[in-house]
Amino acid sequence: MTLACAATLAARGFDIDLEVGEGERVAVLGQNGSGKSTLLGVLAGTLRPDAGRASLDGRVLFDLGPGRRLWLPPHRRGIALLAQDPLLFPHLTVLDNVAFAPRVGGAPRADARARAERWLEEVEVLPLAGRRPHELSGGEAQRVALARALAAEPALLLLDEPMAAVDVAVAPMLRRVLRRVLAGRTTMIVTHDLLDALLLSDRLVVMEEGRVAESGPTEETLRHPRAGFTARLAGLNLIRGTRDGGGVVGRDGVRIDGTTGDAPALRDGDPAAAAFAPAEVSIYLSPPTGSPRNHLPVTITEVEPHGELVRVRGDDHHGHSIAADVTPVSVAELDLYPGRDVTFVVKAATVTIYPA
Amino acid sequence: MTLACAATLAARGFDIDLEVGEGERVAVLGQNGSGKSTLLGVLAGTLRPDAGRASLDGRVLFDLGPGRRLWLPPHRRGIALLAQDPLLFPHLTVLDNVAFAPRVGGAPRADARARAERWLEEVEVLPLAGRRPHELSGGEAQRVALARALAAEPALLLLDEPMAAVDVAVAPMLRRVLRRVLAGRTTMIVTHDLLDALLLSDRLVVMEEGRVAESGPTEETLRHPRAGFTARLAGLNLIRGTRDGGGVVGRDGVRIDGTTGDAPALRDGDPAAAAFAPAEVSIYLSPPTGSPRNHLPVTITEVEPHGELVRVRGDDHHGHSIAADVTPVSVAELDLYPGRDVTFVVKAATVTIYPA
Amino acid sequence: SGPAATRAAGGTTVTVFAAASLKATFTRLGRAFEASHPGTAVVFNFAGSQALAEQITQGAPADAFASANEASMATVAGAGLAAGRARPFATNTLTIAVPPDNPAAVATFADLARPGLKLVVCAPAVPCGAATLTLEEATGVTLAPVSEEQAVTDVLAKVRAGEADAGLVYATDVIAAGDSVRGIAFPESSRAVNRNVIVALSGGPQSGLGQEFVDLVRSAEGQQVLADAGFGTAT
Amino acid sequence: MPAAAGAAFVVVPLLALGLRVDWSRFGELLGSPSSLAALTLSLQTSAVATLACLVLGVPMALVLARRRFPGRQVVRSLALLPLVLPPVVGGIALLYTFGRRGLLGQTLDVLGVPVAFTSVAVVLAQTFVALPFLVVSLEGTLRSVGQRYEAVAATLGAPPSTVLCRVTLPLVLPGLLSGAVLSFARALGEFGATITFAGSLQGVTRTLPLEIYLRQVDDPDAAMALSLVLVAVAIGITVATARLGERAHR
Amino acid sequence: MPAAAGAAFVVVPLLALGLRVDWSRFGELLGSPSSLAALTLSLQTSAVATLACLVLGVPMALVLARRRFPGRQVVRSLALLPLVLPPVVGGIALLYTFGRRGLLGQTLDVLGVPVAFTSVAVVLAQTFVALPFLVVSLEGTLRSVGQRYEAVAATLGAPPSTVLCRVTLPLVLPGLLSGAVLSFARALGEFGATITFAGSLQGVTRTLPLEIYLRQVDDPDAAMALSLVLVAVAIGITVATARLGERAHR
Ligand SMILES: Nc1ncnc2c1ncn2[C@@H]1O[C@H](COP(=O)(O)OP(=O)(O)OP(=O)(O)O)[C@@H](O)[C@H]1O
Ligand SMILES: Nc1ncnc2c1ncn2[C@@H]1O[C@H](COP(=O)(O)OP(=O)(O)OP(=O)(O)O)[C@@H](O)[C@H]1O
Ligand SMILES: [Mg+2]
Ligand SMILES: [Mg+2]
Repeated sequence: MTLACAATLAARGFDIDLEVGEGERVAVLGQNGSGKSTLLGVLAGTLRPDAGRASLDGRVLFDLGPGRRLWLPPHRRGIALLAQDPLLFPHLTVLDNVAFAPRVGGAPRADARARAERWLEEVEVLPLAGRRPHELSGGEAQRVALARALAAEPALLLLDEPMAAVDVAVAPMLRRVLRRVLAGRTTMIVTHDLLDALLLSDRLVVMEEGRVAESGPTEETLRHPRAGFTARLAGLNLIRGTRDGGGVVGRDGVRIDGTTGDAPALRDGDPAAAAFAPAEVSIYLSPPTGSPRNHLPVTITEVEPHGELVRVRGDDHHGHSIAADVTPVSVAELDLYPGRDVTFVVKAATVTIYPA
Repeated sequence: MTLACAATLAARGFDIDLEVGEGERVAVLGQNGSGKSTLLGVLAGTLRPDAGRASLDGRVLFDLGPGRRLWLPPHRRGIALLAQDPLLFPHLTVLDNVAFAPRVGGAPRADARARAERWLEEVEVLPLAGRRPHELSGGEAQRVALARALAAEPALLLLDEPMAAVDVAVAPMLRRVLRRVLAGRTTMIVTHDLLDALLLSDRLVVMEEGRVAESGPTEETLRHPRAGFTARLAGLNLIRGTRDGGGVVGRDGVRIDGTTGDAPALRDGDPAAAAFAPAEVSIYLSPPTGSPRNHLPVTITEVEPHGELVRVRGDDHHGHSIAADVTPVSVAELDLYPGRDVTFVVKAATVTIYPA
Repeated sequence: SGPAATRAAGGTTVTVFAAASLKATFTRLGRAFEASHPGTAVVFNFAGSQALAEQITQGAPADAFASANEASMATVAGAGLAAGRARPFATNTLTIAVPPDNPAAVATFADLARPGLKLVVCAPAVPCGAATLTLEEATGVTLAPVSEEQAVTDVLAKVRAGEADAGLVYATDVIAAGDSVRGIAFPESSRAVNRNVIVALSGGPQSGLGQEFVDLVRSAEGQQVLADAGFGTAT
Repeated sequence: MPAAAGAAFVVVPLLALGLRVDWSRFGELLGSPSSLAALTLSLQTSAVATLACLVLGVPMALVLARRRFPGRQVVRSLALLPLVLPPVVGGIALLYTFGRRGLLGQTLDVLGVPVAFTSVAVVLAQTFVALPFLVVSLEGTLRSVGQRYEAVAATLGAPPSTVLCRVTLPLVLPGLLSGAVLSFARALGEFGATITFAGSLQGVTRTLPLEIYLRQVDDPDAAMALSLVLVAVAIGITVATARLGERAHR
Repeated sequence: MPAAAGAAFVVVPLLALGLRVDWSRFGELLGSPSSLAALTLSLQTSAVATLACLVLGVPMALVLARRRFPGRQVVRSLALLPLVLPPVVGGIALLYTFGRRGLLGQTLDVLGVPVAFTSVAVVLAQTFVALPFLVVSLEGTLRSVGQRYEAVAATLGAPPSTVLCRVTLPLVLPGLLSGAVLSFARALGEFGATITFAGSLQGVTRTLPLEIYLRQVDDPDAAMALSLVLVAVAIGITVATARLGERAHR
């Protein structure tokens, strides 16, 4: 694998063991204070663990313990960290902030600036290039900081809540940018947003009280969350396949229509996946005729309470288990029980299709 | 009214004119750099406009212009500001940070601490009371800062993105706290989240390039957004009435079932409203029998493209205009046109019910 | 047990402003004065003569002033603050100071003009420098010092450190410096004699006692103390 | 490397000094009444002068760092002047001001407050030369700490005086302490202005540096030994204050 | 109010000084060859000394502010010592170090680098007394600026030397400038150590303060006038630097 890290930091109750594969993009989820920023700090080298060992692409980042005191300084790690606080250099203009890493990397001044301009353009703040950081709004600063981290083109990119301060209108654009630039690049992104996790990561790491509570392929983990924290958020329905017209066709022939929303443009035949929340699924005893595009005949396998609602699981005979959250009244009225054949109906407008 | 403010600040292209009523809670929305933080700074007195006049509860906050130079210093305004950056006092413990305002207000030490503990309890970080700010995670710091602002019990409370750094699991709790403490208190809250706006505000102010692009009652504005920015986010369906069992009964008898989700508990008869996105609405030519609880017979009044989808508006004969976003294929298949009678179907699981 | 303590006890105090070079001798004379005037304390202010003169003209409460040169005394007299005429009470002549091992083997005044010899003298503006200049003119020996110091102490410090091969200072200074430097007397020194003068001050709070102190300095007892320290007798 | 060179540049001369001192006579020298009187006086006057520097200097630093007014640069450089002024000239300037015939001296004299040639004069001279140290180092710290926390405190209802006591001063405590130490050190080492303005009266105005100066004439060894006492006192105080400062801040 | 009192405490004595100067003789005094030589020498040596302070002091401040090592407090207070040491004693210490018979002087002499009685000695004396000013004020600024930006720069691939040049130093520029100004001012006003260590020869080692001191003996008016020249030079330089500093930062 590319990145392996085991580290403990007693003062923060932090103790993790983690492996990330070549070009894998990892989303880190977890409650406030669960150790997400600590993990990133340890990897970037801004925080020194009590003991542990990490390596990236075969290079040892640190190896600390009884008798071992190896510590690669941050600048030799090839790891860029976009922290929660943008921390733009106050003495440099926005442009020079972004040009910092290219300059340090040895690019001539004009070259570095040109590259910085490209990155500023990407995050749509090029008009602010001449400003000083104290003249930026919170969200603008965060976007410049993102451009600065991206301009470093690191072997491993660490992003700590890159979208937190960004407005709703800008978020889709940034997500698109990140998706493009992170493709095939080993990345670790801390986020509180499931959609980000889904769109921007291959693997999910869920932290709880300084430990990795759950880790696995993003879709899989969001579909069948085990850790309490993930379960509270996720349980998504996901169908993988290839893009076809307005939807996704699964390898087994099942077809789900949806909208691409924020995700980058897809062409027919591109690998794609469709995601929809259980709450979006309606249950009919017989297929109704109406606007919803997706009718999935299933056999109910499970009926369980889920908060205010009831989660009904159905098997679509292609090997997909799909969840629907409905009100208890519906369950009673329709007389839903395991074994009954019903139709799950999902509006295309509520299905997100994204590149897989 | 309670708060009136007109101000210009040329350096930031800022020029607004605003009035807020007694006890009104205002949500401020807008793109990055649209002037939201500037507005809050001007009101709090940390930023001095070039010209303008503002008053709160009859007291003049500032009156600047040719020949007028009145400027009430921040500490005499009774306005607390929770900025985007938590800025906890680094030399004080978490507890003393929160006790700061009560102490300054003249409360004895023990008293102030007791009050601080209550507020820390409210935002669920009481166990961190003895820590120094540099020992907190990003989200923890933000919550402490919120407690500190609340402890000031100001005449006007300004909150700049109080939930941005807070994790998904904590957000509902904070929303509940805010809803309770903001009730009847003149407040201005900057947010990027529609749900926050809906739950925490009576009025919406949408800013664009330093100006108020749109302002009005929150629901109304979210339902019929005029400003481009709001329109891109909102267009929500909203039905007001009173709480009844699992739903809301409109004054005109219409009934919508839904879930209360994050919102505080409601009892039957409490004023309430139901909100659901147009994308959640399915269209059937005749009422189907299935799990969805809400069937609304409507006459189509409008069919218009809306991004990838088509927005279909229907009139429910009670005077409500309800929007549904469906795929173009559905419009063609079902042959939808203005004047046609159809049934709008909405799953209760996708309807948010909140106190009105 | 110092003068300050005595003053605090409510006795009379006589304040004497004296050149720093007189510290050792005047301190002894002060004790003698206190012995003969029970209930009276002598307080000294030792500093450079010119600084003292400046302080006195600015209204310092002094009863007597002993200057290491006549020029500074002229400042005080010119301001009309002297009670009577200033009287010489001791003289100083220059001597050659060399490090104890005398590395440059200096023996005579003429040796000081040897090229390559590191000589330090006082600047012409200060009394010992003025005397040096007088000697040069009188003997026709032209000195090329590497430094013209502001005070005798500065010259001594450099000789003591071995930094300079020789310096021109007062004989009293060489005696006070003990073993750390060696003095080489030379006959030409009598061509430039510096006079120390003393006067009681009219503006002082104890002007009368000041005069008595002046008298003590000029008495046989006082002259003996000064002679012990290497001062010449004033005539 | 250059850091070590810098440290060596300061330490080696002190070492050279230490090597020349006749340590066997050290106790006797220190114990002499005149040395003790000078040391006591030095510590007392320097402490009072440091206090005076705090009282006068903290407001000056606050005004220079926080207020914008025309001629601020000139005022700031005026505040720095005692640094450049040769201390002797500074002493003369003080004499012209607070001396019996000085600008203010006459008034003070009439009020029955004679200043020159008293311990008060020593304190004045020391304050005069030490004040810029406090002002400069505190102003720098105030600037780099910035005003954001002060703004937050104000929006929480704290009036300026409360902001000052509860936020600004605690935040700049390290700068304040190091400024105070610098001032104290400068006051402790002060010589030229004191001898000119306050004179050199044992027990009243003869501080340790003056005692050292006088001893140098008749007993250079004693002068060196006393210098080392001064050095030791200074080290002790700076180390103690630094400890205090570290403890105050995390 | 106390700020004004503080300012007055510094300004009034200067005013008193100004009032006593015979302005009609001012031009003549300034124009005299000895005055001009002293002024030129002072400016040159102070400039070189300031440079030396930067070269030695910046690394010292960095080490003190950024590294944690045992005995750091002691090293820091050693670095402060030239502040407390009466300058004359400092001069003697230098003499014992760089003098002909000093610890290092013998080596230097053998190498053919005579130090004593040359302008180099003046620079050494000035550097010795001015160094702590730079170290103290820069260390304070480094501490309050913190290390967060340095950490960011490192994660962007900048090696320590680059971080230093492109991030740390630009960030502390105000502190660096004010430290340099303090050092320059102190070097310009330096008297005791210079006279003791370097001697006083016109054009070679007699700086303006030495000239002032000498003049005071035979021509006090001239001394006062020259003091004011020193004051004017110092004001000019501090104001200019402050302007520069303000422009550099926003
Ligand atoms: N210097 C410190 N900085 C940050 N956290 C610290 C520090 N010292 C102790 N902690 C504690 O370490 C734990 C992990 O903090 P960390 O910043 O990694 O959390 P996080 O998962 O990033 O949380 P958030 O979502 O709030 O940013 C928290 O409980 C925090 O209180
Ligand atoms: N000192 C400054 N601080 C903040 N913004 C500034 C400043 N100077 C100029 N500006 C500009 O003023 C405009 C308004 O900024 P403001 O901080 O009010 O935006 P905002 O709506 O709060 O944005 P965000 O959602 O990113 O926080 C922006 O275009 C910003 O670039
Ligand atoms: Mg974090
Ligand atoms: Mg903002």
